[in-house]
Amino acid sequence: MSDQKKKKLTPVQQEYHSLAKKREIQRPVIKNCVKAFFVGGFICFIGQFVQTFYIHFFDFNERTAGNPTVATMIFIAILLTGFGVYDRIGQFAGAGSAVPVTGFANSIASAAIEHRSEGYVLGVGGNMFKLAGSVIVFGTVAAFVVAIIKTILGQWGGL
Amino acid sequence: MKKLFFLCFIFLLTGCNFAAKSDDQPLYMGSNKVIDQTKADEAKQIILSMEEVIAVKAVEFEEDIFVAAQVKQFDRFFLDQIRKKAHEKIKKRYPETQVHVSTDKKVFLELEKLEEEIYHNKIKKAEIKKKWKKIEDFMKG
Amino acid sequence: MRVGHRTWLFHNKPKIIGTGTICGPFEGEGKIPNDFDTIHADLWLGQDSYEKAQKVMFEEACIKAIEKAGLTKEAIEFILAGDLINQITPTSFACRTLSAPYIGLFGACSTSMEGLALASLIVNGGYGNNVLAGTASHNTATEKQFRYPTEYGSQKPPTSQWTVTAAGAAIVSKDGEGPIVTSATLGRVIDMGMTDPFNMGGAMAPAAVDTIEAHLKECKLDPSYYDYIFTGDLGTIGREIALDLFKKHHIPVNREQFQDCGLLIYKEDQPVFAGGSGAGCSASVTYGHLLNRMRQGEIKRMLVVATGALLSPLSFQQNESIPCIAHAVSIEAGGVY
Amino acid sequence: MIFFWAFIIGGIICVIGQVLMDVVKLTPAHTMSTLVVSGAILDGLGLYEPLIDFAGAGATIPITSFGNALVHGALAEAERHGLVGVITGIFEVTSAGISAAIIFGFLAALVFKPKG
Repeated sequence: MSDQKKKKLTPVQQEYHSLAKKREIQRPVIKNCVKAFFVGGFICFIGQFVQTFYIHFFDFNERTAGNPTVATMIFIAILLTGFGVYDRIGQFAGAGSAVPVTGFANSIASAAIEHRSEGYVLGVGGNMFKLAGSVIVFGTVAAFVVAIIKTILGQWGGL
Repeated sequence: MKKLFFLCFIFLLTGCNFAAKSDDQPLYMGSNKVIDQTKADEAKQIILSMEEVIAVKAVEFEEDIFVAAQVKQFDRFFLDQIRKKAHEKIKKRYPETQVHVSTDKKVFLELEKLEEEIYHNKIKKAEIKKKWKKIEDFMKG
Repeated sequence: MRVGHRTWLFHNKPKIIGTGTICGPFEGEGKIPNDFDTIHADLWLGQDSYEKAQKVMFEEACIKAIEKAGLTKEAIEFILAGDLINQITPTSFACRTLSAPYIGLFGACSTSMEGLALASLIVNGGYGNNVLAGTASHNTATEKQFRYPTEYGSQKPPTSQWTVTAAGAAIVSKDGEGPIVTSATLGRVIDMGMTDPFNMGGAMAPAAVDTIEAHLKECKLDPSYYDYIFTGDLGTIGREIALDLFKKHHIPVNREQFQDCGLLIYKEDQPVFAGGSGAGCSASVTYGHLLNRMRQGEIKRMLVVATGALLSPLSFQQNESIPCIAHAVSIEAGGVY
Repeated sequence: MIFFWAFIIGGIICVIGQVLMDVVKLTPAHTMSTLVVSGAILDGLGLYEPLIDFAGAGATIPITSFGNALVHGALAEAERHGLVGVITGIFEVTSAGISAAIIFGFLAALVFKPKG
């Protein structure tokens, strides 16, 4: 992709790109990955704790405990978003706090809180899925395609 | 911050070692209970002889046997096959009974409780029936 | 008078007779808190939206500038101002309270010097006497507009910059005492095909160098003529690239002489990544900190080059590159202070 | 034991996300979409369920499980009602997550102001 883009650039631009590249502060990829690993792992660890809690003390088995666990994690994440803590965690952890379902909740809550100044209908309602929308759209489309293929293959197999 | 993570890590490691060691002996309930549990006892032995299984709980009631197995961590990738294998093994021994095998934690916990209660003769037949329905639901989910 | 292709020389000595600078809490903890007229402890300024907060901040900066110039609101003849938010509404709304004719400007972060250059032009040409130039930016309002909601936990790369919450206004006048605006060089739109919105410094540096080069050539000056050349918001990365470019183009600008407003405003330990940015950054630092240093006699002549990245969230999503611009204004110490 | 593996697997999925953001330089939205789609595909291949069995919350908490759950809902419904079920069943399993996020998010918008 980047090669394709580069072809369109004039020689002067290309020269500048290589010059600017040298001065660009590189992202600390290894450090970021380590941080993402520990924070992401820790969030899943808490998730496992919550899930075990639901299995032991409520009438949920491993499968059905998933729903209340996710709901609980979402609740915690939205609370942290409201108190202005989650964006700090996000700056530290990167994908570590974005990839778990808590990050999904954060993207919804942050957009909702941010756009309240535009009113509840157009602001909160209209912008809530500004960031999370793409996840839902692509998840649904991908799931649709996968499920269709599997169903059709299953029916052929059954014939 | 780093130290905290490190501590978490150590805690996790040690925590899991404890869990691995505690492959306890199953509780054999015998035949002199509210309901005869000899089939369940034998089922436990059969299942426990499978190398993937760490611990097992089983209770029989009328025509059914409910079995809950705890599987070694790395064999958890193949829970489906293990359940099938266990089911076949018991079915071979008792072709006329309804066998239900689960690897679910909740079923395991519930059967454990039920076993204790039956063992200590603390439960009546009607109550078992009520619980039975509940456990059956957990097995489905 | 125009020299060369795009440089105006102001022979009638338009002077900056009054300035007003307002900032938010984070800037108040920075390196130069004493150079701001008002530091707000509340990011909201008591308003119910950040856009309104920016409006109030700009209003206050204007009022402060008028006050310090010893004028009344009615004495202001023209207002040249703008900002970064959608259709520059915060600035336009702020100007509702000032009755003077208003020209809304958009040059992204370069609006500050764009306004000062045009104000000086009006005064120098005798088309006005007291002209107000100013701009403002608000961190969270800008984040909301250009990036993500403020509470969204995204990780910013080290090349990104922190939008300054500040407003700066200056009154340019024919009479009175103050630093003199001697010349201005207007920038061209330069597009080096940079596409990373988290590396503005890298995108804007060529524009700054282009304008500085043109200014020196057209005024027939050596860089040593200026005590300092200040860029608006190149940040650490942009500044380094600009220095590289100077070397490549054989312009003898030295490292100490070439400073950046985005780096002057914050302390090193504040988490602002590559430095401050935003229209309010160059405006508030120039009208506050730099002019104070000039009044103290530390700076005799300086060239302020405000840089701007002319992108919108839409253009970035449509995979357009980031065109940039830079406007330079030369300010020299005047008579008595 | 499951706690340990939840930690490890969850961490690894997050590292994959971090690599997508830092090395491939995707925006967060692109990264999340990629992960969701890969979750759906993995489930289509029958690989995600064993991972959940193995790592518990380590596999259900990352956003990849969202794709997995969508496929699951669609397949379960398709089994009962045929191809139409693919459409009607997609949100069957994930409704808890989405509705919780919407409801709590809306309540948060009532209560909180952006802190900046």
